[in-house]
Amino acid sequence: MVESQDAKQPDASELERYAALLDEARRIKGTSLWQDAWRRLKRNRLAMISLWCLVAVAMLAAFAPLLPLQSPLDKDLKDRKNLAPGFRGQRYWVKLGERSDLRFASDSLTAELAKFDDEVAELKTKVRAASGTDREQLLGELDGKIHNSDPLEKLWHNPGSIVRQLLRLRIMLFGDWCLPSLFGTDDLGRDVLSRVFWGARVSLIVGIVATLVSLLIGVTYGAVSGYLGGWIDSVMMRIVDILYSIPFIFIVIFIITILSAEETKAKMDALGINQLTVFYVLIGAIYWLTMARVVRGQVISLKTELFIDAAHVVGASRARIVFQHLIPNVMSVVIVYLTLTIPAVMRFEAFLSFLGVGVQAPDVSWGLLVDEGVKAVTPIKIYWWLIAFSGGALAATLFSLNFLGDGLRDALDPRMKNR
Amino acid sequence: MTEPLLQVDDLRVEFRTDEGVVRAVDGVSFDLAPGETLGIVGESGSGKSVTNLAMLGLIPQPPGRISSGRALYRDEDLLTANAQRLSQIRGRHIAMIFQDPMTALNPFLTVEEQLTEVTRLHLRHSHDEAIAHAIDMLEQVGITGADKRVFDYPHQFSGGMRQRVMIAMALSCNPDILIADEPSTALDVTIQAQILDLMKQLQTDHGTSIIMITHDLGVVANICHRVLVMYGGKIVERADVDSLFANPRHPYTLGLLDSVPRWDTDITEKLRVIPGQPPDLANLPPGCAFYPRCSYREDRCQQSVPPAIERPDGGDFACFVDVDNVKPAEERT
Amino acid sequence: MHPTLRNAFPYVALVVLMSALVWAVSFGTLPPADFSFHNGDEIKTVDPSKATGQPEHRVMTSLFEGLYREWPLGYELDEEGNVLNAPEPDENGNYPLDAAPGVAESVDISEDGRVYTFHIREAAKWSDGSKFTADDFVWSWRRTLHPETASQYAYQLWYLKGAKKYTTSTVTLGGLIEVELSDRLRVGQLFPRGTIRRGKLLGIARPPEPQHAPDASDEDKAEAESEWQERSVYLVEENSKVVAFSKGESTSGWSNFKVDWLAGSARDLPSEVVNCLHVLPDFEATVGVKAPDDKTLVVTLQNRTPFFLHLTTFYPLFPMNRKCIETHGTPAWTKPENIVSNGTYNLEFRRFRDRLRLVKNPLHWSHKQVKLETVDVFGFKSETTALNMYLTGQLDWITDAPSTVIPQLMARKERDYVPTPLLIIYFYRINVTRAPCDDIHVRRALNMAIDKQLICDKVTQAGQQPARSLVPPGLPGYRSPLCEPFDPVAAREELKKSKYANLPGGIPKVEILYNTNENHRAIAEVIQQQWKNNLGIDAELKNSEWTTYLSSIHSQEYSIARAGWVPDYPDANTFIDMWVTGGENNETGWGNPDYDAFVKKAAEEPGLDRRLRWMEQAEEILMAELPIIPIYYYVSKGMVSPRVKGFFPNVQDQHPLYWMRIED
Amino acid sequence: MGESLQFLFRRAGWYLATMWVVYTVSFFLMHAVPGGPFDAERNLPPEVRKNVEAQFNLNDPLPVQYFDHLTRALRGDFGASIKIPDFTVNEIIGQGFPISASLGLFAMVFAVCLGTTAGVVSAIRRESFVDFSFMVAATLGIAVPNFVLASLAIILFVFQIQLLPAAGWGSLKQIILPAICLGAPYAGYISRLTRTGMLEVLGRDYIRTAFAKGLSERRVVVRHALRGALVPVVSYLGPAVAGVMTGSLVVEKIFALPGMGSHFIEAAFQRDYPLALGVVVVYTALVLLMNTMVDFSYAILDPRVKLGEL
Repeated sequence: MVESQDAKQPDASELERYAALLDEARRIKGTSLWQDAWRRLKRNRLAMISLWCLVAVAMLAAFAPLLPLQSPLDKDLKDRKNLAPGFRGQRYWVKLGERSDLRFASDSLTAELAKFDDEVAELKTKVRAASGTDREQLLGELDGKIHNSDPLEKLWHNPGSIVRQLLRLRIMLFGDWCLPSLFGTDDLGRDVLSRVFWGARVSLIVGIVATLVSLLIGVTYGAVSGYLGGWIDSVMMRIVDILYSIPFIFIVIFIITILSAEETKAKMDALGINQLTVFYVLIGAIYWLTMARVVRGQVISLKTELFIDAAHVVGASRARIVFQHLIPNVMSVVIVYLTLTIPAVMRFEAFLSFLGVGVQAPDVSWGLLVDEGVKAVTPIKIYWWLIAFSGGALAATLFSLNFLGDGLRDALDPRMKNR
Repeated sequence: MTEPLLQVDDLRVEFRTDEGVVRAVDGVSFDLAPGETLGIVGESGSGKSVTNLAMLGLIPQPPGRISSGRALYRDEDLLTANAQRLSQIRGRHIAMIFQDPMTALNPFLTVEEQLTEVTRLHLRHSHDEAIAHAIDMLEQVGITGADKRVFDYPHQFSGGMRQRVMIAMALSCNPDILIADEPSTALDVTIQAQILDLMKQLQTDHGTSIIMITHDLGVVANICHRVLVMYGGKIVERADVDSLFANPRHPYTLGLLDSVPRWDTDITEKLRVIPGQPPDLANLPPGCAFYPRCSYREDRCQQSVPPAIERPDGGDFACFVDVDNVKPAEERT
Repeated sequence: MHPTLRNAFPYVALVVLMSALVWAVSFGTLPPADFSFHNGDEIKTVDPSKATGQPEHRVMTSLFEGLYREWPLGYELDEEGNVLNAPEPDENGNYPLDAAPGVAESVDISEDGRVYTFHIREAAKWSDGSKFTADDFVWSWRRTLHPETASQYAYQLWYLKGAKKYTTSTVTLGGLIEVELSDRLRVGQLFPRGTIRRGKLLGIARPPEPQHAPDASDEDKAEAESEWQERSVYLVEENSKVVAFSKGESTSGWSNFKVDWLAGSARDLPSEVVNCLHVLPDFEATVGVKAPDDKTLVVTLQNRTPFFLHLTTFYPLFPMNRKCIETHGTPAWTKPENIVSNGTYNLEFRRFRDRLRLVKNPLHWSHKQVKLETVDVFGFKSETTALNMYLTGQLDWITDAPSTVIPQLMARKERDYVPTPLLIIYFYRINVTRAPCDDIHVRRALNMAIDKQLICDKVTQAGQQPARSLVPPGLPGYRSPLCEPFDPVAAREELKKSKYANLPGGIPKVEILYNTNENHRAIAEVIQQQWKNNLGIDAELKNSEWTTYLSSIHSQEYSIARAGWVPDYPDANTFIDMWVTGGENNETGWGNPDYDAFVKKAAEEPGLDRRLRWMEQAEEILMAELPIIPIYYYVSKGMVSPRVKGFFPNVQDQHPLYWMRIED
Repeated sequence: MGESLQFLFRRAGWYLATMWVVYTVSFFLMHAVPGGPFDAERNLPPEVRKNVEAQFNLNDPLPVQYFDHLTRALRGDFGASIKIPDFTVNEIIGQGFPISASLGLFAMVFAVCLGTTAGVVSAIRRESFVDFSFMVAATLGIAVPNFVLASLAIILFVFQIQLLPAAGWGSLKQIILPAICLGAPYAGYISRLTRTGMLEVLGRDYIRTAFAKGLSERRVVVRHALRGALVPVVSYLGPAVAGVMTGSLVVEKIFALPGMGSHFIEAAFQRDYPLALGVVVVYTALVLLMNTMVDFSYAILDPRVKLGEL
């Protein structure tokens, strides 16, 4: 019935058999595991709702420039301070560029933008016509125009080229029209609705990038440590222990401070790294510890399984074994852990904003918005809309992540399902 | 025949799973006389464990559900009894032993704590009485130095010893019925024999009825009086142990018997294996569940479920085919 | 592990918990004080030589008393503390303050305004009952000035003749010096000190000057320099004998050092070097403070200093008890059980980061006029928490109401939040060494493009006044020249005049640096928008935590930075003199010889009125060249319970406890 | 106790090494940050600055400062605080730590009681409404930053219902609100851990055995399942307790508690080097101590675990 399992010196047919086994293992553990999981996940209503929520949030955030939103940073101190959410009253209706202090042509962004484009085009033709010092002079003027008078830059902070294209598209689609301040305005007269949307971009990027960084470091570290075992494992795990016992808020503050010093900052700018990038790479570099431990544990238990032996026998290199065979099999645990890390990172970002070392104004993040919102909740006067919407968005996202994480755990670990 | 101690009638248990509703137990009826040892055999997934767990209300609900049936213990339906009454019966009147002694004992508690728990609950023993009783029980199941070892933790015992502890625990309250769910499967062969001997011994001492769930026909031959063969959630054959071995009527029973090595046959003859996999209970074929694997199958087997047919020597079986007069498929051509 | 041990575990845990509970609750069995206030932050120290900062000021003025003390003009009390005459507020709701006698009963000021003769009050006593003498001041000021005390506010005493040289250990050939030998009884203790030897400095023998490697870092150079200094041997004439002293440990071969002799006093070198700790100018002979008798203190100033009496109300000039400090040492003498002070209150206990409790000093000469018996000074940090505690009646006075709710606070029916103008300026410092702010036209344009009125009305909201000058209004006799008002059109015109107007790439970006704070950020964001909208100039915002922010400013690594300036004493000079070329607090890289000249003239001017005019002329230059952009003048943000009387809002935001009383 | 002692000794050596590494990293990192303790809005005259820095040996070369401070620290003396000259670092920590620690204990008791109860109930009533609402609450507890929670709690319990005092430390009433705010995220986390652990354990064979013995559900859960379910909770509790006992900046700030948590941030921000090092060392020591406690707890919870083998 059962073939002999004695470990013999593998001959050719043995090798073949192992290869086949390996292949099967890859198939079973790889593709069908995921398909299976996906099938199971689809049956979990809560998890699916969460998944779609997250996709929606991510899409809305990614395409926020395309939505008919007000400017997230244009402050109207004169007329629109601390408006409560709602439709009542004319002042909730805002056209882009209508604030008189902007001095836009006919108080409209589209008009101003058209004017600006015309002027630029005109200058360009002039430049083409001119020559010599005249040309130099005109080129200077053109450059200055583009840098200092672009109306888009007055309503959106440093839009990158993609964002700029999206904004242009949005203006083509919607013109000056934008949604009224459904979520009210803050104490500087900015539209909360658009701030929540733009804040989502930063928060999600921080959450995702930081988590990916932690994933990269943690999984590699844990897998290597667990796979190699022996003294290397103990040394590597001791290092994790040490890092665990450093109060890392302390470290974060210092590193952020060191990196924000002018000299370092200039150097990093030259390399194209901005403050925000550093910020989430740093958070990611902190959150990898638990991941490394989890992965190591998994790898150690997987190591003894047959298909790894098979890989050995077939002669796969160590690196190949770790990255091709071990890590894909650890992924189920890792994905579940990911959905726990993202909320933690976002919460941490909020805490750093509370301390004032987080995202720099005028960029917004949910953490920053929540912090601002909480300050507007006092026993004397409660501007509830400042905390409710940003907090709600943050909470909804984190809820979704949590339920999705639970769903994924159930889906990836069928044992749990029947209990 | 004396009044049966336990009478199970048309028991059906379903599980809701991702793949659909699984009918794990599908209309099982049997009874158990006092002092009798009833064997239930079948492959894994044939519903033998679920039947017994269902009687004691140990099926997790959901996903499980008992859709019909009765299980009368001394005229009291266990399936409709409330949780409190069930608790009183479990351990006191009907006790269970499980397959894997390595996991069936709580690793966090001492043997003493686990043993005395039952007697203090059911027999209202005082602390000291309970300990004395526990030591006594351990001695009865053959654990030496029981007065010391009673304070040890399960991980300090070997597998066989743990099964002895389990048995001691099950018999602590001197129950009427002992349900042994593959008590020896996980043990070494030598230990298996010891455990079975022990059970036989204890049965004679205490007069307990035993339901022995197993897939090992050797165990059945060794210990049981009567046998139920289960397949696909149904009882396909029942008979006295001797008649069953002498004259199996169901192809599945036949297959089971053929797959056991026997000392009286030619050693060079290859063992016969039942081909195929156990049935997927979520997608049972309309006719006989054994049809796909059966060597004696006929077309009608695929269309309707064969009814139970009385065996001449008592008991019954569920098959259209007379296995004695039909050649198995592989020999037909 | 044995089962019994295992089972005992929950009980152990329970015992630990119960004891924690008992401990935590035992903390709070304190009767409440008559009056409690929130002090903004924990005070760092009660040592007058060491203290810095506003929260310290509020405690120190109660715990100690200087020669003079701040007093509302026209506020008169009788012996028992009954109000004879209540002072009158000005149109802003502020009460003018005056320096009134404190430990000193009166003062005689010489014609040239440089010699102050204080007459110490007969009734003045220390809290241990000992008599107060003029010499206590001499000793205290000496302690503050002594380099080893390392007082950060030592420079507040540098108005005294010779004081700066004493702090900086600057000795000159021919000068009288004091040498402290290394024979202190207690190592590492400041005062009591080792044996002091006095004499005239005849010469200094120095080892060969260190040669720096060409690639040596500044730090290495500085180190070599200081080591070189350390090894110097001082040749002092003591009782017409020459004695050699040195602070350095290695003076071997010193006889070959190069010796600078005082002209015509070259002598033979003594054979041995006496090891010493400090070589300082002779305090008694060179520093302008003397106590001819127990009750007379004569102070000689470097220059005429019209605000000197106000300065004596400031804690760096407070007296300390010599015996107390010599007995307990530093910092042990500041512990509540040790401290001996001379103010209206004594320190009863001090719980770090919670509160300190003051009780009335029954030995103080004015103790009958002091009405609050016990006072709790809370030192936690959050303004919101303070407001919460105020609103629930746990506090009677909070010094800083959170700015988010100021419009609501102003509308309260209790009328307990009434902001009054303060002598504090909020401004933007500009690094004039960086593009584009090195261009005066850009700076002027930036100034004109800020709508300061809008910021005051809609952002700060507490009745702050938009600022067009550096020196806030409210100083008698001084009239500030003003810079241009908000005018976006003129600002754009001005910008066109700049050399950056038509440069490729447009006008370079600027960066606004501010320390982490809700208000600073809001203001910076609004200014950013106004510059972008009105001028097209891009401003990046950068916030740093406090110390990093300071360090960026001190090392001039910023382009535009938010700043504030709180005066040490009520005089325009404290605002004006910092902007001289290379001044320590200038930090903009800006300098103007005319400005420096006016500041110098003002410092030397004996005529009080003329002095102000010189300063006005200096400020005019500042407001034309704008190395700073004034934004607004502060207002007080304190809230005080209506039952508290004698609070007297004033431009200096001073609220000593000895003015206050509670009337229910 | 022999094995435990041996275990402790083996650990101690390793802990000292860890603490040394943490100390060293913190020391150099801290000095690498721009700005020093004597940076103030009003610049010090250079001569005064020199005197002031000399007092704390700040003008010595960094390695010299490091060894000076390290040798003193090894004797348990972290020196005087730079920014709070009236107190030594030891005094400051000595005053603040007990407060943080006892608040942390209350928070943890709250978190553990609430968390395990909710987790157990959720696991038993899996996929019921109760389970769902506990999960939502737990997720909220984890997701809501505690400065938000604290602010809202104050509005609600201090101003709307007027049940509790706004801030301060000393009476039971003053402890309740901060302990809850501090404990809430932990409660959420613990309940989720308990739930998962419980589900895992409830599927074990020995639970079936216990039911087969006729034990009631309550007894099975409390006596047989809980211990196993708590193992993951315990390993989470170690670092969590250390974190919570060294205080929380946010909670201490909002409730005006004189604990130690604020020093972490404040000392770092103000460049009070000795104080910062002091709190870091205390924190690390506590983390290590808690890890040891966790290992002990494993041994207490699970008889199969031998201390000597950890």
